[in-house]
Amino acid sequence: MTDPVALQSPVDKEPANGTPLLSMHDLRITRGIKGPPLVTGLDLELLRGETVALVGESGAGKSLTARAAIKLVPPGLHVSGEVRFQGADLVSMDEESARSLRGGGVAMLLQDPFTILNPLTRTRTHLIETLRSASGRNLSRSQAADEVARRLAEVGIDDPAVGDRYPFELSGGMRQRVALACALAKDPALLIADEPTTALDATTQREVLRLLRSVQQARGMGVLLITHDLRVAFSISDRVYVMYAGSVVEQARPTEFTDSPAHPYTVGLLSAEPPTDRRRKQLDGIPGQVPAVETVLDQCAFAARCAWATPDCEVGKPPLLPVTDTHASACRRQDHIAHELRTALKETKAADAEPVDDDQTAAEILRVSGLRKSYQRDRSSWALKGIDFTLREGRSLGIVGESGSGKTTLARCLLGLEEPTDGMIELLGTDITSYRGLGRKQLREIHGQIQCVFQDPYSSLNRSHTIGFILREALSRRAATAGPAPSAEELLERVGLGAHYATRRPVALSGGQRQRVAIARALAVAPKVLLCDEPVAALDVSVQGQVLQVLREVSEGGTQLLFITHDLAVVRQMTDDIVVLEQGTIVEAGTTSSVLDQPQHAYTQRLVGAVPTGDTGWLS
Amino acid sequence: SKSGSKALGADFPAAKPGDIATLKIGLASGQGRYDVLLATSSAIVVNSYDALLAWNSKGELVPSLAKSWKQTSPTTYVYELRDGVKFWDGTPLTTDDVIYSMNRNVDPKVASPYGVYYTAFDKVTATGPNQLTVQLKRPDPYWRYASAIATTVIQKKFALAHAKDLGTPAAIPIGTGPYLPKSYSPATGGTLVQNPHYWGEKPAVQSLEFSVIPDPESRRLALQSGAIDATLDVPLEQAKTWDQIPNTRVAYGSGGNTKIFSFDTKSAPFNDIHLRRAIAHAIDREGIAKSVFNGTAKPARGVIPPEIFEVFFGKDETDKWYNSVPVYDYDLTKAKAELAKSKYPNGGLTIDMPFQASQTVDRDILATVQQNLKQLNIDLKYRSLPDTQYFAELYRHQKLGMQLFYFGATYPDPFTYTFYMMAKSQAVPNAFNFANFYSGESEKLMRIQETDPDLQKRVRAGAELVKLAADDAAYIGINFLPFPIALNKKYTIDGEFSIWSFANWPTRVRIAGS
Amino acid sequence: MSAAIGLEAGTTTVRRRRKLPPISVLLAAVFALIVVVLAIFGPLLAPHDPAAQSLQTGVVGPGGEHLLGTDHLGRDILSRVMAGARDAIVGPALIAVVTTFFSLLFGIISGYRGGIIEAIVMRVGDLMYSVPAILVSIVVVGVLGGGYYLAVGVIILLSVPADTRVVRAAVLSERHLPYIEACKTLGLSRRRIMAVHILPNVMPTAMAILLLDFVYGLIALSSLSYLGLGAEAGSPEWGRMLADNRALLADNPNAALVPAVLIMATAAAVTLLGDWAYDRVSQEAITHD
Amino acid sequence: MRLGWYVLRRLGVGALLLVIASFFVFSLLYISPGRPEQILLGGRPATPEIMAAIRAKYSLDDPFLVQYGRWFLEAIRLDFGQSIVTDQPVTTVLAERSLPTLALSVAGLVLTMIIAVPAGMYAAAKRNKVGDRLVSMLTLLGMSAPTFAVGVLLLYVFGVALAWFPVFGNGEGFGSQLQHLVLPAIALAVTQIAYVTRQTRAAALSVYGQDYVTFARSRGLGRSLIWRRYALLNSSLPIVTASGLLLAYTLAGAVLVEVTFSREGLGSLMLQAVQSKDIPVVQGLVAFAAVTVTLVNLGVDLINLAIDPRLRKEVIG
Ligand SMILES: Nc1ncnc2c1ncn2[C@@H]1O[C@H](COP(=O)(O)OP(=O)(O)OP(=O)(O)O)[C@@H](O)[C@H]1O
Ligand SMILES: Nc1ncnc2c1ncn2[C@@H]1O[C@H](COP(=O)(O)OP(=O)(O)OP(=O)(O)O)[C@@H](O)[C@H]1O
Ligand SMILES: [Mg+2]
Ligand SMILES: [Mg+2]
Repeated sequence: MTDPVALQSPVDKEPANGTPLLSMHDLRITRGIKGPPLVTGLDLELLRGETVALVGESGAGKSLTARAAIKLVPPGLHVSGEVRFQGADLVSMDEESARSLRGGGVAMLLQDPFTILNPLTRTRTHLIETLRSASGRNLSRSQAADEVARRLAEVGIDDPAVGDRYPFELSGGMRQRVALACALAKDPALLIADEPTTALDATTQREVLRLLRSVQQARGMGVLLITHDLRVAFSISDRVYVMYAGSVVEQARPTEFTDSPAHPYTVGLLSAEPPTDRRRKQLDGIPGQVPAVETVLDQCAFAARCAWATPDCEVGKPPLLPVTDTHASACRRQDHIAHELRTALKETKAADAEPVDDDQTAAEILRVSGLRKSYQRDRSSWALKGIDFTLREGRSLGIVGESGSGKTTLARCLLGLEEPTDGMIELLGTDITSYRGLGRKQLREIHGQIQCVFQDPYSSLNRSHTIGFILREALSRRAATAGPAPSAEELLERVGLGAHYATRRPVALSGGQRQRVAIARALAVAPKVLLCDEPVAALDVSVQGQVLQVLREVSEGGTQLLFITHDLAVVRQMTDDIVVLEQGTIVEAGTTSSVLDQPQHAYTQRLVGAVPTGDTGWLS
Repeated sequence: SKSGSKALGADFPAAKPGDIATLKIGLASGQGRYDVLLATSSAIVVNSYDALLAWNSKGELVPSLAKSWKQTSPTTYVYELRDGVKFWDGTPLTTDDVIYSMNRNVDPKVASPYGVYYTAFDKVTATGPNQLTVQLKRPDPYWRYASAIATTVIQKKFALAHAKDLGTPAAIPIGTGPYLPKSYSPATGGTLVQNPHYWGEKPAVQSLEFSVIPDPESRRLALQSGAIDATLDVPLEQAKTWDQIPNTRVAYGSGGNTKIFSFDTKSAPFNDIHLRRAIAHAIDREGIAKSVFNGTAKPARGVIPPEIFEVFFGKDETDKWYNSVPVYDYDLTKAKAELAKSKYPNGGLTIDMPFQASQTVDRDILATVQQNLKQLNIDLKYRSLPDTQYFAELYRHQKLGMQLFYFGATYPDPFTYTFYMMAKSQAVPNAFNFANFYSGESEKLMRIQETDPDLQKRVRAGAELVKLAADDAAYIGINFLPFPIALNKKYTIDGEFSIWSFANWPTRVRIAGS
Repeated sequence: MSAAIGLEAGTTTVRRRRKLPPISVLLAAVFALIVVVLAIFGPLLAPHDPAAQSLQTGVVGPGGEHLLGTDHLGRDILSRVMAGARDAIVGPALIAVVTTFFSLLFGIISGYRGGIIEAIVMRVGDLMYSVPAILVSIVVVGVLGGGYYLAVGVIILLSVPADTRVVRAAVLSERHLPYIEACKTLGLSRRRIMAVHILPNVMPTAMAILLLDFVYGLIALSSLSYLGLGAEAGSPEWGRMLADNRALLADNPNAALVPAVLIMATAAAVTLLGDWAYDRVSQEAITHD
Repeated sequence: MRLGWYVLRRLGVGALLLVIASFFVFSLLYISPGRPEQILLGGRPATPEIMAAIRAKYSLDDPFLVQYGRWFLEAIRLDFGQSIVTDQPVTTVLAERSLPTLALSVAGLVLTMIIAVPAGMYAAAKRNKVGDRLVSMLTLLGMSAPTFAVGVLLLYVFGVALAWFPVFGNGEGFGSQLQHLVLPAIALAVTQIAYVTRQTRAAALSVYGQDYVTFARSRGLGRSLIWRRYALLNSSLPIVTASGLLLAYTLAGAVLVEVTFSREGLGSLMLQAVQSKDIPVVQGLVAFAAVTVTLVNLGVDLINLAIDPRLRKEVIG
């Protein structure tokens, strides 16, 4: 059911006949009919050919809202309010009509390319089954083959052999393309893309987003893009909705957000994003945590974390009030604080780049030379192909690279969790290439000198023990030479958590808090080197800043950071020096600012170019 | 008898003339080889073969293939074969066949358990066209029974031709009996049809269908549903339930089996006669007969059922003898008095006793005795052992202690009991004198029994031995068990029914008159 | 069936959190408690001596002095099933505890340390994985004639490899989690990591194994008893009672049916409790929205 | 090519299992108290000469390893010797007895599959609703009911009280055999159904929560296509594995069922042979069980290979 109207020029976005493609009014989603709400009173409108982004932190209710637009809300959840697609009410629609609407009317693309395709059937089968159910007739073999090739070509896959592959034989980016082809197979009028690039590399992300935009423009299709990345949203969409705790707090065109932000939360988000181009003096996100939706039904959900909040904000839920005809905000005080918001945003932007001195003479802490690692017994492939670098006293080193470039492997070799195949690692003059060869006493010393923080906050703490137990256990490993041991409570204070957290278990902590506990655990033995493997990659931006700030303080306190990340903005904030890893080799090294500002190697240039900038030019 | 709720001895209604197409018979187990000498039970094979002699219901020897026999010297027996006997295939029975069949009993290649009856056998020769003379190595007054138990005749020619697989379904020995197998499986039964050349009276039942139903409850259900017509494997401990099968008559013929406790008289603690007697007094034999055996059994006095003696004595004399056998009535005062005289005046004894797992009835007997002995402060612990293991331990003849077993006579003569249970020669591994009961006196009686040419003297010696053992409380007979049969009420059995005439019971099945 | 198989069954994606256990679980708990009380105090609580006979009366139906009637020796059925709880429960409990203990031991060591120990455990497991325990028990117990505790031993022996695999799988999913690597970087000893860090986290699995093994043991042992290979003849163990009293179904069906129902109810109650507990414990562990 | 190696390797493991199992059982029989000749004598009196003759006839006096070695060499040539109790060749006995057991297990498996898979799928679809609760409750009961108890109950209700079905034996002729098969097959299947239903439900639930199912639905694919190609296909690995285990375990269940219904099959044979120390038959049965287990597992793995391309890649490359 190709809609000829949708093929019109995408420029004309006014509702031609008054009905928007998708409209939601007072959408509420609750757990069970009477259960706690997850989405409350949400209004949203999407016109033909328009790209609208839905932005918000994890748990804000973005995915549920998207699912409501295609009537695929998970079982056990209850939807009420109004959801209309091309005027037809989805909430009251029966399953059979909804099914006929899906694919042709609305289609959806999910976040994780690794689970989105049926693992047991070939790529081609996915496409054919969708095409068949679209046309309602049987395609002949040759017709099908042609059609598959054409559809794959549309998403930039020119190799027809891909059709014969199984999903597990394709890379993440390829899978997302195949999925896109499937989603487009019935030529939908509206495509919902739920974080289609979150699981992908920055470079792949840019390609997929480009593809999405070109397809959207070619077909004049409506797109509802869900993302937690404001810059991605700004660079691709016509309008952006910002969600917080189950409802929309601000809605505007991208430029309006940066020029005249009208909600403190948006300002908080924008300023929490670490900049790529300069190092900021103070890193901080939004203080506090996202509240549970049911606790803020009758107040401004953001009030508790808002610097501008007054007691009035806790009386009644503020509606979305127009600022201009394209801009609306759910802040009651927007008129009063508009100016302050603007200056606050400007301030963070203008914050001084902190000068970094380039001292390459300080004492060597850690030296890695010729490090090679293969996981295969027959050495058929190498995860690390010869790494050399030096970490000096008082400096922190960043290690960047795409997924699979060997960052984690390097970290694990340094920690003795993997045995290097070849090469040498020297920590404070001790050869630690092979931990196995070390004596008991030496091992104990080494363990007191190098510690780590991992990516996943949810499994880096043992769920069976209290925070206090975990920290005290770590403290028990502290060497006598490391100076007087702090208490567990003191450690907690050092990472910005209250002493009362000692009695809690990890379950009761948010991701950011857990990461801080993990840092505290590492600090318990007062290590010389703290190795961080993507410590904030799993955290929301509003929380990232807090954790990064703690780490920065750590590095200023005499511990050298070895900071692994794929996020160039973060590495800029945290490190003095940087090495760039590509498939197990260092392709570029130098001070962070010089490498990021004047990348020499093509790979580095590609990495730098792939960082979302927040303007439309980024995708062209 | 006192408990006498149920009279022993089976009376069937009168027969009506007419043929029975098939009689379906249930068995508790398969019988293995189709060869009398090697089969693990004889329920099926007995219908296919004849021995030289047979028994009547009372247990008297009667002619079978031999129309007459006589003993011409202490070691010589002469048999006259019946005329005109034919094998299934129509070929006549010859003395050669009989000689061959007899010799099989002592052929180590056959390894027949029946060889035990042939220990005195020396040789057999044809002394006339229809006459055979058996020569023994030494006088054996019990040889005559061997001619009824072990001397079944098969066709020599066929047997020689199938030396390798004789007895398997592929090579069933040819015999002279009333029925021959049409199909046969060693484990699951078979179908037998009439032998057209049978020398005896033509039976009413045309064919016999045997099926193996190991589980007694299934067997009962099979009877009830008419899936089988008859079975001899009636579990006596469930007789009450079986008696209630509406379409079936369960009859209890006279048996020959005795449930017996033995005490190892030669080692502690049971070398103490007062302890043995105390235990004997504490066992409620009537209760067991009534409850465990549902009144189908009779409380025992001694170990040999009086019927055995009736073959040799008159009824009066038998009764007299029987009443003189020492008995330990169920009497706790007496038991305690005996115990007081023993080395365990206050009890405090633990008796550990194995029993044969397949004898489920033992479990109930022991449960009862356990309760009985509790009153003497004696703790009876019992545990079941799989049959193999049970026999292995029992026949090792060590640490015999107290045992519960049943003893069935292989032939109707007191000797079959007294010899195996009371001879000194049997107080060894793989033999049955579990009480190690023997003394100068008993051995003297045993000698008479074994060798005295005078039948009456021998039997009397046996009778004396029974009294001796009872007085000594070495063996305590618990109950005399009947020989049961469950038969669909449509049918009846012509004549008396007892364990001795069991061999040919299917030939005597008739349609029941109303 | 081996205990190991039922495990995957408990997995579901999202679960609702419940404050109070559902009524079925409460009932199951009450019932299990009753069985445990009977197993400990059964003979004391029984209205009659379970071994006391009344040879003169024999079988009587339910009612009057004997609530569930008597068996063919006039023994009180109610008292026997109460006293039989111990025989019925001890073996399964032993199986559950010992199997779980060894599976934990081997599972954690092999899963965490890998190497030769793991290789041995895995190869033995491969070999024994699909060997039906009941069948082997029939052969072994039947041949050796050792009875109840031999059967218990055989079942333990055959359940350990399968359960070890389950524990090992749970350990493997923990082994590479960052918190374990953090322990290693802190230089904690292997023994400490296994005992203090891995053990508590495989407890939900251990709990599931424990209860499943109990149920499995209950069914397997009563099956063996039914075949005459398990509990001692004449013992009031439930499987044995059912076999022994089959013939009484016409006169006093309780004698056979009550033990059968008790076996089923106990197995069902424990399974229910196990499912619920496993859900609860593993859900607590993964709660992070 | 690699598949051939894979199969060979698996068969090799099976052969190893067979050798170990047969050796184990042989030793067990050897050390266990009680001797076959006593079974043959059946408690009848015997003389030492007779015992010696029987032992000689069955070579029971040879050293243990010689006995095992002889058995093993002959077993390789598929000659499992003769039953001590019946003198029949073991292969003949097994062949005769395996048919009823095969019929039983196939009937049980068919019942299981046609009931359990739809029931499990249904329960998953009706997750947490009344239908699911009901299925789960029945499943719980089924898993808790020992096969023998179910057998006894069926026997009395449908065999005795209602007299709809015969109460014992195998029956003769197709119709009668089928009639005789009904109750035993149900008794055998009850536990299996419960078990497979549970597995299916769990598998289907986890599949149903997967992104690819959501994605398929979002493309408007038909309900039946999603059930078949997505839910069923992706759940089939655990279901196939579970069914395989059931087949491998059939013999264990068959013992109970065949004893209860007095059927002549491998199960009842097993019990009899074990109790009568019929060494060749026990050995033959153990070999049979090991071969079945190996073949069933191999079959399951091959089916899984056919279903799952990832496994295929791992194994065949
Ligand atoms: N099936 C479900 N049952 C119950 N609660 C759910 C379900 N799915 C989501 N939720 C809850 O609803 C809330 C919003 O979820 P949603 O997936 O819409 O968030 P999101 O904004 O997409 O977050 P993310 O960025 O992490 O994807 C969360 O708190 C989540 O725990
Ligand atoms: N345990 C392992 N066994 C085999 N190969 C591995 C193992 N761990 C990593 N590899 C391979 O080594 C290479 C480097 O992986 P590594 O995890 O070090 O990359 P990374 O840079 O940390 O990637 P990411 O950003 O995705 O975390 C990859 O090709 C990966 O597939
Ligand atoms: Mg989401
Ligand atoms: Mg990594």
